[in-house]
Amino acid sequence: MKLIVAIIRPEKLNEVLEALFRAEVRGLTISAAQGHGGETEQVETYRGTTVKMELSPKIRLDIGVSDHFVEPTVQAILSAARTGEVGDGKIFVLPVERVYRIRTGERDEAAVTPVA
Amino acid sequence: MKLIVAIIRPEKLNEVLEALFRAEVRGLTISAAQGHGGETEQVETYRGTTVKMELSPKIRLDIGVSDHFVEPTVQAILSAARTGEVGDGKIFVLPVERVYRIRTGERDEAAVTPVA
Amino acid sequence: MKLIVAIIRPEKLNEVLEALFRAEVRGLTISAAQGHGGETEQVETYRGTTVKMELSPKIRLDIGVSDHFVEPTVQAILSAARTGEVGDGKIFVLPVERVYRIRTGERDEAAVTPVA
Amino acid sequence: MSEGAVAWMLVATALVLLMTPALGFFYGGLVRSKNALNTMMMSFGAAAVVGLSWALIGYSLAFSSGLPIVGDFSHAFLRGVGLEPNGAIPHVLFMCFQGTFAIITAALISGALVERMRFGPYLLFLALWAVLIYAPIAHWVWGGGWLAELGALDFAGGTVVHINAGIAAVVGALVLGKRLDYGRQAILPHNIPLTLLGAMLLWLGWFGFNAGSALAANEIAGLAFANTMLAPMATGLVWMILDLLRDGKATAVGLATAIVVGLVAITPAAGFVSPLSAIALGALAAFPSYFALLWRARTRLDDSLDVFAAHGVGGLSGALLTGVFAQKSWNGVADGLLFGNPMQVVIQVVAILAVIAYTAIGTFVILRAIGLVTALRVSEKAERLGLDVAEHGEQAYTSGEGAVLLLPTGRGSEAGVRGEAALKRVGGSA
Amino acid sequence: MSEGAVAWMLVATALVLLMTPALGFFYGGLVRSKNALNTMMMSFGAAAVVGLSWALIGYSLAFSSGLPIVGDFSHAFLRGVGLEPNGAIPHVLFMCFQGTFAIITAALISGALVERMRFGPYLLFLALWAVLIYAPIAHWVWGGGWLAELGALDFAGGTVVHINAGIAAVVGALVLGKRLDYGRQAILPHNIPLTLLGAMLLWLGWFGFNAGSALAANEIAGLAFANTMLAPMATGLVWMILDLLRDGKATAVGLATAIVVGLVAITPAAGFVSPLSAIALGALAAFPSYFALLWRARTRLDDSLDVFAAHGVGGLSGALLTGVFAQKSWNGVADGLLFGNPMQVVIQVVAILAVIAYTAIGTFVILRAIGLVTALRVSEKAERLGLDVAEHGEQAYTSGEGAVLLLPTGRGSEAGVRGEAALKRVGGSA
Amino acid sequence: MSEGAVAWMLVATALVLLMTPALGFFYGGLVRSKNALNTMMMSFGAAAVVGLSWALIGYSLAFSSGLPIVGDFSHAFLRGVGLEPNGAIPHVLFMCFQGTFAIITAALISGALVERMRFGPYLLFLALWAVLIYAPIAHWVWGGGWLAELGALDFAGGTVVHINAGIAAVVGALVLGKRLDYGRQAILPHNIPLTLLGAMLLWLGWFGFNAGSALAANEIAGLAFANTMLAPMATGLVWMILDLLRDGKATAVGLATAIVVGLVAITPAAGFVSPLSAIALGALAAFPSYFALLWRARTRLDDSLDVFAAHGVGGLSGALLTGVFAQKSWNGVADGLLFGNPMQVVIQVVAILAVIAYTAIGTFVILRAIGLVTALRVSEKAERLGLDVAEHGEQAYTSGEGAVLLLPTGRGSEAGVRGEAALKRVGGSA
Ligand SMILES: Nc1ncnc2c1ncn2[C@@H]1O[C@H](COP(=O)(O)OP(=O)(O)O)[C@@H](O)[C@H]1O
Ligand SMILES: Nc1ncnc2c1ncn2[C@@H]1O[C@H](COP(=O)(O)OP(=O)(O)O)[C@@H](O)[C@H]1O
Ligand SMILES: Nc1ncnc2c1ncn2[C@@H]1O[C@H](COP(=O)(O)OP(=O)(O)O)[C@@H](O)[C@H]1O
Repeated sequence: MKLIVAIIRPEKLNEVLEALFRAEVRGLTISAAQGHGGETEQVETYRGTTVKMELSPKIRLDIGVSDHFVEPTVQAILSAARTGEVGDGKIFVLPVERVYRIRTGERDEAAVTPVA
Repeated sequence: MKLIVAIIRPEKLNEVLEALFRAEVRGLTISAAQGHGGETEQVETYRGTTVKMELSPKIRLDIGVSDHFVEPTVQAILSAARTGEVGDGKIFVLPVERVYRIRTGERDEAAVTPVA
Repeated sequence: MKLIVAIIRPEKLNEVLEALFRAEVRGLTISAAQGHGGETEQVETYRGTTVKMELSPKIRLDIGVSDHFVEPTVQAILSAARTGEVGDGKIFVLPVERVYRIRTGERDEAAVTPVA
Repeated sequence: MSEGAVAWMLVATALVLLMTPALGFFYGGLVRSKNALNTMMMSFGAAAVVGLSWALIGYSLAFSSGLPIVGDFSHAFLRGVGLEPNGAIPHVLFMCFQGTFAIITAALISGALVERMRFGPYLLFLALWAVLIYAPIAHWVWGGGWLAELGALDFAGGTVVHINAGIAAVVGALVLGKRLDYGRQAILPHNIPLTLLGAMLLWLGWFGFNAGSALAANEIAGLAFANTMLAPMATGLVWMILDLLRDGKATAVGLATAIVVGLVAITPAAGFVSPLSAIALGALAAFPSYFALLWRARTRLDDSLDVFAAHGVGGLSGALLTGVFAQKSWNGVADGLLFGNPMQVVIQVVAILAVIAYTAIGTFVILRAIGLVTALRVSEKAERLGLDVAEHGEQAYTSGEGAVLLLPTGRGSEAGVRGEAALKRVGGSA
Repeated sequence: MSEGAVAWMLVATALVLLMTPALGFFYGGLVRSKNALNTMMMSFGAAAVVGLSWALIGYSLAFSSGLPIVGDFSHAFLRGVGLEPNGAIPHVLFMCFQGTFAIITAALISGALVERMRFGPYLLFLALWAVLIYAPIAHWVWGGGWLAELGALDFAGGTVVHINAGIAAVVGALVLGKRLDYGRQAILPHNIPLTLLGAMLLWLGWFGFNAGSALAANEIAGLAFANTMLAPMATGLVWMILDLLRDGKATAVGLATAIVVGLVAITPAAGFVSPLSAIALGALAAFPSYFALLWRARTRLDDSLDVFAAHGVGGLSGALLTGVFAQKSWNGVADGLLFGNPMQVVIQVVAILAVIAYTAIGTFVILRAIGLVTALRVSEKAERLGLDVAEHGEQAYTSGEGAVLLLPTGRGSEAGVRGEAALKRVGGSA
Repeated sequence: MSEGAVAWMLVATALVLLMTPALGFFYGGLVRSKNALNTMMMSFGAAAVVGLSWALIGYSLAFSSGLPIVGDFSHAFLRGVGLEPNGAIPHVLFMCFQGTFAIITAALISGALVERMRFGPYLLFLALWAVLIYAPIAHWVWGGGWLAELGALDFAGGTVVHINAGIAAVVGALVLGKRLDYGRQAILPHNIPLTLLGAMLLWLGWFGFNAGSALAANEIAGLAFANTMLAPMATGLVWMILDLLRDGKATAVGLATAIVVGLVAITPAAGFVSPLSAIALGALAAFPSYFALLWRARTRLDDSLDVFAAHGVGGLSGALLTGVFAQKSWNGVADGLLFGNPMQVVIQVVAILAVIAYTAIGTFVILRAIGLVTALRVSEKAERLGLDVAEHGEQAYTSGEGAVLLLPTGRGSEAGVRGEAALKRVGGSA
């Protein structure tokens, strides 16, 4: 079992979801985030105050998958989230020791296999 | 040391916190998230545009615990967060190599033992 | 490769970013979070309803680093995020199996080395 | 007809109409964000249905001569409501001005019904309530009915509007039952600036409400204006002091509430008391409502946004204190207790009791009757999900993440793609 | 000069001016948050540039005698616009009142241009449009021009304001082209309470718009007021029913839209029809706009906030129905089809076609001309980033996280520190 | 008494009162969200305390005859303020109209005190300031005092309101000291739409402020209205151009600020200059305030929301330019420099200096005096936490997550449960 954590551009979310669903990945959790990397920083001005925004909006995806699903999931994200410009984001693959489905208490493989 | 990542329904947060506190788990971090799984998708309409909302609001909990606390923590979440309907969420248990308490610089066990 | 997850006070974010940039850490992702620990809880009143707020606002940082960067990163956060008062937060160091840079598809070390 | 009066009453009517959506913001800020739109729609929707039921029938029942207890149908469907003067203004404008009162009164009730009532039955309830409950009571007091005969003083609607709505709210809360989460979870206001916005606009509108009730641009309008300005200031100050005494913190929701309470209390008195009395009245009115609010939250009565404590109790304080502070030397109409006429208090009590009794029973009957035909409450699932999505298919605030276009044929086929993927779905991750 | 008229027209003018920023909120709530400020600025900015171009030239072209098709420059730069009466009010106030109409009409167009037009060219476009398109049309109908001669009825701007803006919006959307995401992603309103706020204030302002168009505080103002109150209620109710029939959910954006559509439709009719006709007119006007909205969303025409469906179609319905419901016994001016004068409908059609033709061609020419000099659209990158940051260097909602002070010399040297760090950057994590 | 005047002044008074909560939104949007409610409360609270202190004492000090430098107590506690005419309107309405000016002036100062001042001492400060500083100055200029004698022109409050508040703000900022984060972190506006909302409503209210200062519904009201409409448009346009020249981006906060600056600048001139002059005056007034804003942000003066640059400098520009552009042929009162009366500028300078001196010293003394009795600033901890929670026990925006009900006895015992758990707490995770 792995947890795939991906940081992507917000405007790519729909395409990434699309690609994941095509890859049969049907469970995931996302959250709003802000990232810093090589992106050019925006300068904003509020009255006399000029500021540089060091963080750009990103979306974080957390996807728990069984081992043989790691590769297709990563590939789906890599291809759907890419624009080729600096700032496309990263994917991290983390080891997971256990997974539970809260509804049933099922563990591991069973916990991430869709019900229907 | 483990990091327990749980995705739950927002309306269950209070009960889960309650259960965790009963289980002596007194440190945790939560954040807002949105999840996709087997839930029925809401259809919304904005003027001529009809959309299907593929994501439902969820809460993510991150709880760092020492090893013998994993089981009670998982059990507390499993029982408090369950409704039995699709969409109750998942729990992931991740291995952690080190933990620090920022205030003191203490490491590992010491870092997650409450001060009193 | 490690993923460093740090929970800090929101008002310390700027200092932490500063310290990280000094430590040559130039890629990271943050998100808004709320934490519970030993902090004193705020009491708020809305008309007849009095509530205790069990969660205080925090910022979560996720930083993927190559192994020899773990120590300087942790030290940078520890020193910049500390106030010495309860509630300064925690740092978790998680193992990572793989990292990808979405823009190029590069893996692992290459994925977290800044481009120029 | 007087041009000055017309000028003022055009404005006053617009201002009172503004109060109803303003109330939507006041209430909307106090609920959870998942019910924000529904709560606002309860006010915006009220404008539509009550406005129409008033124009078509309610106005006639309230303001045609008829009987002491109710008007007749002589003005139904706006018959005979034309450009001819009614007092100093065109009849049609008078009808509109009165209509705005019906609308806001009905909308006030929604504060006790939020976060759980179905929207369709709610609209039906309001349309009926405005005709069957509000119109007769308006007739009693302002339409030449029996309370007018009796000499009850109600300048702009302490009994007709506020006590009436406050009692109907209690009945509504009881008939509907409490929210699932009430008393079990903290239900916090999601956006207090919206509530402050509502309070600000309510105050603005209230100048139309009270000073407009002079139906002319004259001294009495000026007096009512001054009282409408000063009373809520006094209520606000006392409320902040009570808050500070209680736990050292003057709350914003508290001040917004206090302003409304002060406005409610001065409503029946606005053209009848001196400005100094208005300050006293506003200050006094803070106490009963303040403690009613604290008390209510400990009961099982889920009058969700405290319509009773603010409008019912505030209206009661105001109606009684009108009987105390009224001063013939200012209003040319009647003196109150303090100025040697204790009977006025008795008359006020009669008016109050009559309104309470009629609206309590009537509201109960209407709600139960609708409840026989269709469910009043949303399902538990909808309540949990929030009424914005469940009843209106919208969210107040969206970021658009994870929203997939449906339907728009001829442009891409995302919908199709997803359908396909769903069919092919055989294993994987969930 | 009449004091009552002055009193009312002061208020009415302020209320109509309020409509433009109110429109900014209405529109601003409907776009994505990354374009919220830009959308609001399109209205606030319109007030500045159109207000000035109107005062300096537009007013003269519209309201000096001149030719049947356009006025002359006799009032340019406010020459001869002083304190002397113009009708019942000071000339300078009349100029202001008319100016607020020019402003809101121009601002309405922005709804078709949002989320992609450069701000500078937009302001230039509005300034020119107000002078070259709006002013002549206003002259035709209200400035003693040929449509006035012909007997076209347009009480407060069905043709001059709404059809005009609706058609210009379509042209604008076509010239600009659709948004990158249009039809490919769901573009959802980011803050519907803002839209409701806008709708509420638009309604308030519209009383100034319609009842103010009586230019006096008299019966006709009262009639226009009543109609402006009742028509949108009827539209709102019908719209909610249509929504409920479609998918069981009455939407808040729908009701807000319906109120605007009802107001648009009653605009040309406000002082010409009876209140009961206003209710009928409002109810009828819901249908074409409702279905136009549904239909538009399936086309490739990115009239982003449906200016055409709401104002164009609503204005059409209103202008035609004015020809149907007009009633001399109420307005003293002319009867419509229902009251024995079918010719009125024909005249209305002529007026509508003339306005459509002129504004369509004129708007196209102006936009293309500006497009020759400078780009009308922002870059793709700016469109993706959002126009708030790209065009205004601001975000509507910020938490301040990750913002580093620049420039403020003499106070710390964070900027310096970062610069240094950047230079030293040699390896590490990115 | 004139009905038309009463009609207009009822509205004008309501509109000016609206400006104070509107200011709360303007300011509230500019602070960080953790201080949003406190900032709004500074305006809402001002309405309560200043309104009362004005009615009870301030009005008498300002508008009873008394001495050239201050009135007497003959109208204290509203004695002799009744329904009799004062000019064209009831005396009590005149008192209210003037009261709204006192309120907004005091509230303006809060912009320099936000995010760090304790709420109780703030309210006390305002109550004293309104009576001791505002009332005498109002007496000098409008109450028949020495500046009126001297012939100083201040139509609606350039000196009395804006310079006065601007200088008091600087003093307040200096006495309080700067915010902990000032100059060290970027402090960004949390919600610019709220600021735009405030700007819109301030503009609306300002029509009451300026055109209401004619105290009648006549030509001068019309003139003041037109100038109040045109001047801020010119300021806004110039400001956007300056913004574009600076870094290519016209900001929304900038336009909102510009509108206020233009309104401030036209305030003293509104009924004294021609509309064309108003446009020129508005355009000119943009420059000093624009650069004052840029300059201030680089200093150590934490006039947090730039009350000085907007109101102080804007008021100065306006008061001086009134002496330049005043035109007897329009106002029937006095000519300015451009029309052959250079002395008017000198008189204006005297008025300006007198106001600056008195308010600077007086404000300093009041604040220091209060500071002797109790702390003016919140603790560092409270400042970090945000004043909403620290001073008001509320948050502007809540989701309700992690909130646990306390107290409501008789309903579940969550509080109890938690208490228990706390006692049992022996090890585990933290
Ligand atoms: N080391 C890292 N740890 C966590 N997140 C990172 C890291 N580096 C980059 N990111 C995230 O990825 C985003 C893009 O990274 P960046 O290095 O700028 O682009 P690219 O991957 O295209 O070179 C950042 O905004 C940030 O959210
Ligand atoms: N593989 C996954 N990785 C991450 N989060 C998941 C995954 N599967 C489900 N979730 C989260 O759990 C929520 C409920 O999951 P779902 O599969 O629909 O319900 P259930 O667990 O009851 O079968 C989802 O909305 C999502 O937030
Ligand atoms: N076991 C834990 N797992 C995850 N987050 C934690 C844990 N303990 C504390 N935190 C986070 O750290 C914050 C501060 O923790 P706390 O224990 O109160 O302070 P300190 O670390 O100074 O003793 C909490 O608000 C929470 O966000």
